Amino acid sequence: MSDVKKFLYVNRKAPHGTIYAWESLEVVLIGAAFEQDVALAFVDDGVFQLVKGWDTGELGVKNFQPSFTALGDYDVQKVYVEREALEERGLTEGDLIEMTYEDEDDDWAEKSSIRIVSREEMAAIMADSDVILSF
Amino acid sequence: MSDVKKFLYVNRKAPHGTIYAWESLEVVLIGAAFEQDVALAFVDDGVFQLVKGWDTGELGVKNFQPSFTALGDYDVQKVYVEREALEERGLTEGDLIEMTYEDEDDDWAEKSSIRIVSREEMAAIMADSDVILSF
Amino acid sequence: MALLHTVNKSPYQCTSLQSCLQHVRAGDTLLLIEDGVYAVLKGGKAAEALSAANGVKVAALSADLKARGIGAEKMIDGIEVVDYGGFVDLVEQTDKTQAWL
Amino acid sequence: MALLHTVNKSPYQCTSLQSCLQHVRAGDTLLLIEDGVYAVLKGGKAAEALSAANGVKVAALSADLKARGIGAEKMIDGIEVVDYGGFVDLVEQTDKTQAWL
Amino acid sequence: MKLGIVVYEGPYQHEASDTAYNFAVAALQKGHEIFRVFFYHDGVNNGTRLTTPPQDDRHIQQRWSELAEKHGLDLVVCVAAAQRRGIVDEDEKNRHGKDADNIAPGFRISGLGQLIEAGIQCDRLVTFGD
Amino acid sequence: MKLGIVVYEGPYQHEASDTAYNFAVAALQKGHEIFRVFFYHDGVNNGTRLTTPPQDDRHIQQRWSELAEKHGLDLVVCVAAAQRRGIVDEDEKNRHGKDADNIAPGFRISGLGQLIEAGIQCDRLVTFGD
Repeated sequence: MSDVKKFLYVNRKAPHGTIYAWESLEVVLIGAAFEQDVALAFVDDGVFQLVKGWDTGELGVKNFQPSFTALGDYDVQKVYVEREALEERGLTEGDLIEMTYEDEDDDWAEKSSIRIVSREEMAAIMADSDVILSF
Repeated sequence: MSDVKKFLYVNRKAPHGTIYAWESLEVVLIGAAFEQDVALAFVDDGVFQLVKGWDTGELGVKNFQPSFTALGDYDVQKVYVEREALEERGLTEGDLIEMTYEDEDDDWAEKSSIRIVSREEMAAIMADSDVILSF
Repeated sequence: MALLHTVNKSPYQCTSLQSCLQHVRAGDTLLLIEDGVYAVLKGGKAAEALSAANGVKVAALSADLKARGIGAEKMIDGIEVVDYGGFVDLVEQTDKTQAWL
Repeated sequence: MALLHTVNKSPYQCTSLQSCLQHVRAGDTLLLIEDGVYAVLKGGKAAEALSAANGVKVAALSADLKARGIGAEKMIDGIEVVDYGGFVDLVEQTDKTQAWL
Repeated sequence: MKLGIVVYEGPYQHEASDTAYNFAVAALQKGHEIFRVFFYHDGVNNGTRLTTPPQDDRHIQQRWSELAEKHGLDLVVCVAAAQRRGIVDEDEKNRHGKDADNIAPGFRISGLGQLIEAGIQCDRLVTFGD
Repeated sequence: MKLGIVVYEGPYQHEASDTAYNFAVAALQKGHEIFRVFFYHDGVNNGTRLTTPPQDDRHIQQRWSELAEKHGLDLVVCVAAAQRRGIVDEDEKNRHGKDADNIAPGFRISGLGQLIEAGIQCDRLVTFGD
């Protein structure tokens, strides 16, 4: 076992209806301090977590979407979003928030963290991880 | 409004996975003392609540199925089970527990409380009730 | 005896909307709340089932739409958007409520 | 890197089994637990999807089958029944676990 | 109209308690009467005074307690469900030999009959759960 | 093998805690090491000592506490999740000015880092939830 493990956070639930999305994000933020290899996966209703334009004022809950946007500052660079999950829900990449990181190997150029992958690729990403945190 | 209301308990969830089935039954048992017109409806996964032969020993939870069988003693005489819900799940009436009541208008003859109804009839039963307790 | 049906689950995760639509009757009202509002997404697979609900008024709760970033441009036609006060009115205008939990 | 997938929801209520089956790979194992065991019912609509899962070992937890009155005669073929110790063995025999909650 | 509100899920984990609260506020604003709010299943967990949510988020229990005080609401926690989940008032504490209670102001613990009574007395019963 | 067990739901409402417990017992019987049981989301509600379930049913909290004592298990309740749900130990009680605590024997409140650490240290992480 190497010192660094590949952590994959699998997010499958819609935001707000349950707290899974929000408290999953809190794990990612805390986990960033442990210097592991971190990736996030959004499948099924999990893709709704990244749909932009939340206004939670009338509902009266905290809007935690800005924390997703800030993940780049926590060195989270790999955010996998399943294409089929988007398509089934009538969504495209344009409906999602922007998530970026600064690439230290490329003169700190700002790059998108979001990678749209096929269902088959998503299955391979799960298989390739060391630890899956399921939400 | 008449003194007696038609209470319909709509049960849609499988037993054990969540406590809804069990705690719904507890409401029925308490509610029996209030001398209302009571009926139970089992739709969707709710029909699993009536599948006979539970053995909860290995799981280690209380087997509350006997309380269903005892509902006749609480004067619960109308137990509607949706035919389509059974069929989709590969079940027949023969897979269900027996539930009976004694008919005071027929010399206390023991009769089955279970009435298999179509989806359309179930919708009409919901429409005809005064109060729906949803589980 | 018109019913108000509430559905609070995503139709992509849960079959409760489907079951509700199999039990609604003409004159009933369906109100989508919480994750149930995802059913209104234009181009989404679940929207087809909703569009096919004949004779039923379909409403969705504005607070839940807004919190999820679902603006009018993302919704199929024919959905009435109501606030919590409108929810209360729907409860009053119908005879009873069935929650498809 | 073989995965153990656990599914704990009824396939009649929830799409998690379906999603799981879309992500399993040859060599993986699927373990049905809690309300997930209802997928094994012979003649049930959900059993078809399960039967079509090629190259995947499918197991179901005995405690959950028994608690729900699902005896061997009610189950489709090809399901391995395991107790909690067997569950532990499956976790050991695979490389990691993904819970399809 | 006279309303009964039923809540099946605890605070924060599910949106049910939020929806029920927002619905209750709207109903009161429109001049309706709320006969009772009945907390059942995990809904009883709304009635603990021991929560400390993040300061930039809503305080679900306090909101219910304040609404109850302002409008004289009857917030009833089911005793059987409460015993399973550890929601305890002074009476329950003594009855079961516990060393602490945790019930929040404005909530009271009572039996399932209170739910049936709400069904009988109210013009409408509205349920929020998972 | 070295196991981490994660529980997302409270007692009685969902089967998750039962499955996790039965799994833990079986793993110990087979000689495996349980590095930690981490309670997150509503799972923190397993850690209150104030429950009084019906006498003819299992006592979920006591089972966990007894298993922890017998095998030296580390039962960790996430502090952030616990604050939202009202699970309080002596420290938390003092920090937030509460007048009672409710943590059960064998449980301790700590941070989310304990979950990450379990992921790093354990051979397998097994999650039980809704």
